Amino acid sequence: MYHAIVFLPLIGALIAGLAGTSIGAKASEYVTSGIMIFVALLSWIAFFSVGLSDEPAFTIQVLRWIQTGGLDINWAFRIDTLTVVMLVVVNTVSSLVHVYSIGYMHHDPHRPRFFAYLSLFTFAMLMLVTSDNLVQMFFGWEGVGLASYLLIGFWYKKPSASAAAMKAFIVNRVGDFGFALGIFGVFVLFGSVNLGVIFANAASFLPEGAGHGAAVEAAAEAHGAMDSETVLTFLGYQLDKAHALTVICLLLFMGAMGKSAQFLLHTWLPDAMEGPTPVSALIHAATMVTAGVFMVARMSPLFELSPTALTVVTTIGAITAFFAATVGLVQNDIKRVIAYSTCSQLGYMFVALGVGAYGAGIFHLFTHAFFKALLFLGAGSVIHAVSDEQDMRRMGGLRKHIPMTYWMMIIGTLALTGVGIPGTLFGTAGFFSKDAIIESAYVGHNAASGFAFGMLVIAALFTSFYSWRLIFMTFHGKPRASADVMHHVHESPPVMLIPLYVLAAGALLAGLIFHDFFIGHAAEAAEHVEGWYNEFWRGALFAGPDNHILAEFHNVPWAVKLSPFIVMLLGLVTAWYMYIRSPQTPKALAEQHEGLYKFLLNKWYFDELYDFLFVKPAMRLGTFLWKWGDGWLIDGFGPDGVASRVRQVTGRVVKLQTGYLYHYAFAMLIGVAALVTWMMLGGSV
Amino acid sequence: MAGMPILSLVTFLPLVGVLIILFINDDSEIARRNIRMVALLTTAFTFAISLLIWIGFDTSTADFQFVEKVDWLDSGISYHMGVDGISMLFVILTTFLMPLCILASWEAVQKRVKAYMIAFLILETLMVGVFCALDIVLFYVFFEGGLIPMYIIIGVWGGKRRVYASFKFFLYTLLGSVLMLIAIMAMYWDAGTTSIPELLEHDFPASMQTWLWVAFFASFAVKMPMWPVHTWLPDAHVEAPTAGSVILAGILLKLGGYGLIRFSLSMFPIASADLSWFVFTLSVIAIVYTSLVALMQEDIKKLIAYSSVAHMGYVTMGIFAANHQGLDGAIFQMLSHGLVSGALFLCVGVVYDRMHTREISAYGGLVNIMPKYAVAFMIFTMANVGLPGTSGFVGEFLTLMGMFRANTWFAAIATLGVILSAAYALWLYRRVIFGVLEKESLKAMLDLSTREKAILYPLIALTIFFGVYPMPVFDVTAASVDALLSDYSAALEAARAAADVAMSVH
Amino acid sequence: MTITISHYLTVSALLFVIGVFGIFLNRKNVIVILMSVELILLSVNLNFVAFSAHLQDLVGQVFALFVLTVAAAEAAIGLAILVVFYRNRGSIAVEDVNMMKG
Amino acid sequence: MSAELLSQSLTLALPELILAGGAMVLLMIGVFAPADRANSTVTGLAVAVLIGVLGWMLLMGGRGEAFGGAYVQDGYAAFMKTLTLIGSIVALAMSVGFARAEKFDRFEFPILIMLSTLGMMLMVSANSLLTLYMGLELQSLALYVVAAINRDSVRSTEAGLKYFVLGALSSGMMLYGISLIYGFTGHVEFTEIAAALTGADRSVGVLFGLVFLITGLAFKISAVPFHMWTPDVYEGAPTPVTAFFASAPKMAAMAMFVRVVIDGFGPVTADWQQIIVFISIASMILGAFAAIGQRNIKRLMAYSSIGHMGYALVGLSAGTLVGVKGVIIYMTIYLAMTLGTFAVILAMRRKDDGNVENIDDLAGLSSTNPVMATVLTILMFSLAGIPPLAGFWAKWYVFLAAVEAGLYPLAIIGVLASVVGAFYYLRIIKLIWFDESVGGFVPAAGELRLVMGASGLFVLGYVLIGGPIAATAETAARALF
Amino acid sequence: MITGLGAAFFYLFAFIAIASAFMVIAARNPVHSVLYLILTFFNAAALFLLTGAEFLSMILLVVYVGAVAVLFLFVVMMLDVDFASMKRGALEYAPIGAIVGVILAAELVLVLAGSAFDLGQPATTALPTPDPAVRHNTAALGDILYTDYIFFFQIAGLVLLVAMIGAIVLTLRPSRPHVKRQSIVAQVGRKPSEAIEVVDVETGKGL
Repeated sequence: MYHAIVFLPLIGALIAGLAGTSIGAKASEYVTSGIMIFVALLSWIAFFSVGLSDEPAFTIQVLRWIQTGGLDINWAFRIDTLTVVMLVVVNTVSSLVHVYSIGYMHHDPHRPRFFAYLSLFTFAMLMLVTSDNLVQMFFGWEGVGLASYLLIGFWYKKPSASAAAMKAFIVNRVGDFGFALGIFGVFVLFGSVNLGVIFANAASFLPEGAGHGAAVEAAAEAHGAMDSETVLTFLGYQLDKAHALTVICLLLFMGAMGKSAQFLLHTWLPDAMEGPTPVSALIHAATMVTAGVFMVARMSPLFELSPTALTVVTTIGAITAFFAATVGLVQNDIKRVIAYSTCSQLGYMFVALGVGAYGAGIFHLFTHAFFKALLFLGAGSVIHAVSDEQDMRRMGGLRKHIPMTYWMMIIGTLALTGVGIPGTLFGTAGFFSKDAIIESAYVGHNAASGFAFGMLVIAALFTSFYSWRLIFMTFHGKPRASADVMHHVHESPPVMLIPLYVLAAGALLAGLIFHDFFIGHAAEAAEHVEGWYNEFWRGALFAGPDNHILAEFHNVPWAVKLSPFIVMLLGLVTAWYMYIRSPQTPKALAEQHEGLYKFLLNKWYFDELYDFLFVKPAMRLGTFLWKWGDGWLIDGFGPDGVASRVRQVTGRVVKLQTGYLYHYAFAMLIGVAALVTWMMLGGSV
Repeated sequence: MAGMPILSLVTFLPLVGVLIILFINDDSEIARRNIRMVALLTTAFTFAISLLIWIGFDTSTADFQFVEKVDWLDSGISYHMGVDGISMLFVILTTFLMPLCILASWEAVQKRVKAYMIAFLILETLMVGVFCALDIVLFYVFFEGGLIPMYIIIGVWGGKRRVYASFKFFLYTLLGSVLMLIAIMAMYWDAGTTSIPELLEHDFPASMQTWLWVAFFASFAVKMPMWPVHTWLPDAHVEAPTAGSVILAGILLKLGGYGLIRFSLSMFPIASADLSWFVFTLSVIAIVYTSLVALMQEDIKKLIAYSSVAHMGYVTMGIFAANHQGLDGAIFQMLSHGLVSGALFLCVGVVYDRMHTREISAYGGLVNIMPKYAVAFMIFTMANVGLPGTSGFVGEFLTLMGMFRANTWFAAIATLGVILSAAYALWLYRRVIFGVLEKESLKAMLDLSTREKAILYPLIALTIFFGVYPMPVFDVTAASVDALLSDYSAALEAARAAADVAMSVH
Repeated sequence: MTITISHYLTVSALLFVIGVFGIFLNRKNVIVILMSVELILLSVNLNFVAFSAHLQDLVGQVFALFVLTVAAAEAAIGLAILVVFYRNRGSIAVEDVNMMKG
Repeated sequence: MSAELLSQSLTLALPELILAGGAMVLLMIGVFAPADRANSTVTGLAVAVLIGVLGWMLLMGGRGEAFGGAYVQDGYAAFMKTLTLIGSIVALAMSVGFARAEKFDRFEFPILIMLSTLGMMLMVSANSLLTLYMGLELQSLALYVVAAINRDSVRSTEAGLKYFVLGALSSGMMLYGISLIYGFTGHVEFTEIAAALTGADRSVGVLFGLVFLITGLAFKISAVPFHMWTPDVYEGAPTPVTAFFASAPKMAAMAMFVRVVIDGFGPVTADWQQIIVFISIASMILGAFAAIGQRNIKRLMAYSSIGHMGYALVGLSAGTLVGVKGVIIYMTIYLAMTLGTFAVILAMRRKDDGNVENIDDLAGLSSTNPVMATVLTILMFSLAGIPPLAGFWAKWYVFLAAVEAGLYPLAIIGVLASVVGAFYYLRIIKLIWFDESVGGFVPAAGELRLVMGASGLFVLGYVLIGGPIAATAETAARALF
Repeated sequence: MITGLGAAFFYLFAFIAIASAFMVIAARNPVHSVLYLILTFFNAAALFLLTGAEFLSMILLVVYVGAVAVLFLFVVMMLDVDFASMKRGALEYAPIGAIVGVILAAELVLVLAGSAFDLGQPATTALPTPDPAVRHNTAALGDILYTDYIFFFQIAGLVLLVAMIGAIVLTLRPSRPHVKRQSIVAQVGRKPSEAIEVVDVETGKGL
């Protein structure tokens, strides 16, 4: 079954890609979509069979891959709860996006290619989530990067699309730089890159009797003599076990930052919106960008042992959540708003991971997939309706024209902003997962958790504001589009709407149904919670012996529980005031705080900064090395220089051959005199 | 089959083709076609025969196999051929690329077809010989002999600056290898033999090792090429005809890497260990430096040439990391680079044949009219970038891992190449393939012809096959690499023990 | 006042050096160069004869005899070449003997 | 000298006698033959005589000393004489076409060549300084004349004049050296000199003598700094004469050089080694550098020969058996290469312009005369020392000896010079292959084609036939130790 | 070995020889050079004589003065060199040349003359000089020249043959037009009637 789940999309991709032109676009669409629906159903079966059973994790060997010396890498699937959760997320969203794309892309002449890419992406993503070792994960990691690159650049005639594709790939590569080094480090430390081996040996890195958090460090210092044995020399530092682990975790996290568009490596994600909207939904919202979260969760047995790394994860996540939300406040491109929202939500997930609430992080990943895909597909439906216009300033008043889309977007927004009644089970998906994260942050033990809590709450406020701003600007008020466009506005066909319905159902109900599995039930006693939690995850997510956060967060003060709800309302009201009630306010505010507005609008000037710090210097350095390094220095003093010296010498030597007898004789005389002198002075004695 | 001198057969079979071509004494179109056919059939047949080597290869032993030994000339030199896990695949790579090169030249080369094909066939003999030679003098003969046909190929069928490029290529590489010649002689006098298996057994004095190592390194570093002696490569690549570039990138560069493994690392372990920091430094400089330079190139071939230098940096790094991952990775990287860079040059050749320019700015939007080409180019670009699932990944990843085990600083800097390679490769791809097809001159271009498909598709298949299932390669190399590394560490142990004794005496 | 072999060697060496000088200091006339060659040969003969006397060995004298013979032949050929050169070039100035150089 | 001894001696020296007698008979034939066919008749006969001499020497020739030890015929002499004779034969044979085309009908030319060859054979067989001197002069005088034999050409006569003046100077210096050696050792036979030098404190006088002697010898093989005549003479002399100059006399002079220093001065090897290392390095470097600027191919070959003699001396400077063997092999291979090259140069003939000598005239040769172009290419690569061609093996043996003797600086400078030297050979190949044709040459004469083919095949096939050659060379070298 | 008056003569001859040798290369006029050369030879012959090499001494005079020097004189005069057109020697290298030459001369003189003091008799002598009283110099040379040295004698002959051929090859112009050549047959076969014509010449008229 798992073979089918993973490889059928590949087959679909190959069929559509290689035979697409001969079998036609329709056939390609149906084949790939059919396969995906089938695979999605299989994944749900797998989800329930694995998630609800009590078997331990198991691996399925597929093929040998790389074996050299002690390194033994196979193509293999590791099936545990985390895997099946991801299978469900990926395949469900992917199949829906496939179906949606049939409608969305029906004008495009390159549909077979599009569907091939989509299926290829799905395959790579599945390889990633099922991988049994880090290298295979890296394969999937890069594979999704490739698919992302291809899909962002799908409309290759648009220079901006090609540029965005390139940017996505290269920025991801920066993350991969860390990921790869992390893998090497893991190999050096554990002698293997297989997850099973790593997890089994990770325990040995746990200082005896040490607990979670600060205790680990204390113990590490206490056992300094024993544990300070150097296990890894990194960049000249002799690292003992604990520090080595920290370094490795940070390196791995760097990979996650790239893939999940975390602060500093986030710049590619908004640009990635150049791709077709279904792509944004699938890759840049629901699945690929969450790979980083998945990876950190997957490596939780390592991260759990390194408080420092977890602190960094928390900090970065919190900053991202806040930063992206601020930028999202002022964007005008409908997809970019959602993109920043995604970025921000990914920050939430990392905060969850960072404070040790892995279940909450994955749960948010799970729910986020539904509502964010919903939002994106809804946005796609909007864009589709208004003749590919993406600027919200030229929308407005669409509620009447595309009611179904409107309602779907509302549901998505509700889920995103986490609408629900605190203390009860009445809430959207986001309500369960997001609030769990905020609460976890509150109770988190690491140094950054307090900071994270504050950031997340503020971000929640912003989230609410920009989400409603999007709704109001797009659907309410007066139409700002041209009459011609408005004339053509139409509701999307059912093939696009049905996926929206499915996702909407998920967005509304996923939290309610699954929160027990993922994060346990609030009403139960702490031990019981952990029991249930462990029954579902069964070690797929590792928590240190001192990590009781999942139990603790259920018992946070009411004020904390209420805080997300309050800020959500605050955001809603503000948005309503600024965009319905008093539409001139935003403009006035922007003029009043022009600096801040520009700063936010220009995404904190990160692109400019990176351009100035990295891109331009690299180009200049490249040119310099080429013209001066190669041309002037190496060639000038190397071959060309030598050649011209040779020619000079030749010129002089040839000049010696004057043609005059007496010079010739003189040369002989000098030769003889020199040799005779030599013999007299040195040679003879 | 046991008694058949199969290595000699594979080595000298192309010369039979040369003889046949020599008898075609006509310059008509038919004659030219016949010449091409003869060359193609010869190389294809050679490839087929060479596969027998792989089939008959015993992967369980590190010994040399298919050994032939005949006294030759004098002074203890012998005609001694044989392959082990390290060299065998290079033979196959050579014979495999050759028919593709002939095909690639099918229409591109119209003048002096006869001489062209003869030069290529001779080149094949010499290259196969290098990998098969088990006598160091024989090795040198094949190694240096390759300069002759290559010089002619670049010079006669090359581009505008072909004269400069061919001279630079020839003299540069010659300069590198003459020092090796002196070292070979010194080795002969020290060990009393020129047989490689015996030299591998011989322990050279530590002080001598350093000098021998330097001399060999001078030769192989130029051949690889390593920074800062790489500048001949961009020139040679750019000016060479397509097939010439393929051979240059695909095989000739590998001679250096092969030599480093076979001689530098195996015969001078102490010097290798002492000087590995030097190699690492040059390697990482090569990776970063040439990647940056590649970023700014305006000529497609030059860009790929610089990227070759960077990729060879991984190889040298992997070799001197002197662990399984590094060494296996280096070997694999060389094989993979042979396929991938060869394929990239073939891709350039495809458009060059149509447009007769290699300026990046002359292209743009090719995907609109040449979708198949775009796909092929994309796959090779990705393999060049080292995307997992392509053969490019395995070697790059393993060499980096090997390096990481040896020294993390160098590994970290070298890994920057991963980012830079993506930058220059995709930047190239974007400028050539993507975009709107604006240039009038490009609009009449046709997509891949059947011949071009026949060249590129097998390469695509192999690139992906070896990316997904590289084990055929590792199975072959495993025993030899094991043996090499255990000898290597034994030699280092012995040297360290000796040094300890010396220390304790004082 | 005893004249020893050293005296002869000194005379001979001086003659030799004068002969050599004559070849490369002469800018005027090729014939003088030929004469310088004769001076060199003379110094050689002087050596041979002196050594022969000193060593009480006839070989030196025999050698000198053959040197004389050969020198005569050499002079003949040298002059012959000089004559043909003069016919072609119209000059035997040493500085005119430089059609070929480089 | 008893009659028996004399007849033994004469038997041993029969090849020389045949040559001398043959030369005189041919002189008569030349005088009485019809003027228009005198040259070709005498040349043909001279070639026949030389071949006969060679055949006799190889098949019937004995081994031993003659004329009271002044003359020696051993394996080494036989080998080097074979080379010398081959050089003469081929050079002479190649002159026929040229003579016909250039209306150069002097029957004395082949006779002078024969007499000169006789001188060379005496040089090779010289076992005493007197033989050496007489042989050398016999050779040289004939060479002076043939250099100027195109007596209506300023260049030819200038070449003759320069060669003569400098040659006379050099033989004067050499004689001076011989006189010192004679004076300070009391002997002129090599073996006696060696005996006198063994054990005793070597006096500076002998060393001075050695310096002057080597000066003369170095002049003959045109080693730096006694090389200055070479380019001018090569350029000025008629091409067949240049071909001759580049081949046979070099063989003989080198053979003599080796025998003198090894047999005569073996006990003071350390002293002459320094000198030879010096002139070897100087020759290699100058040969490499000066050739680059040349436009005239004969002049280029002159510098090339200077360089190659430097390489050959690398072997000699080792002063060992391996070194001498290296020199022998080097000379063998060099002979083949140089004859082949001159065959090509002689074939550089245009319908309108006659024989041309500029390197640029070779441009595009590969498209007009592909076979000739291929041969020349092979030869040039071989001269540059690129394996697997013969020129590489030549260098291999000499450098092998140098490395054995620990002369690393010499070896390294040598190989580096060979890289510089490769440049100008490559330049010729570049002209042949890369450049556009400037008009082809008329088809080469049969004998030239034969020489080209033979030399090309030799150079190409050395890897197959090198074994026996090396073995023979080793046997030959053993004769000196 | 030479003492007394002989020594004085040695100095005389040696001085004149060297001085005239110098004049050979220093003289402006080549004819003077030849004459100085002859003078040098005469003195050298005298030096030979002092050592007892009588035959060589005479030969030197006969061969060199009698043949070679005269040959030189012929050529100098035949070529009729226009001395006025001779370029003044460009002596830019002369100082260096002189230095090198002087160094060489100094080395030769010092070292050779110096080391010659301890130049002993070799253990073996190849060809001992017989006592002049028993067998005079010429005879002693004659004894060996045609026996032990017949080989070299023959080679010397060949050398002279080459010289002869060479000189002829280079200089003989067999058939130059416009040159009246001697025809013996014509001379011998000439009759008085063809040779002379008797003409009556009238006085005061002329032919």
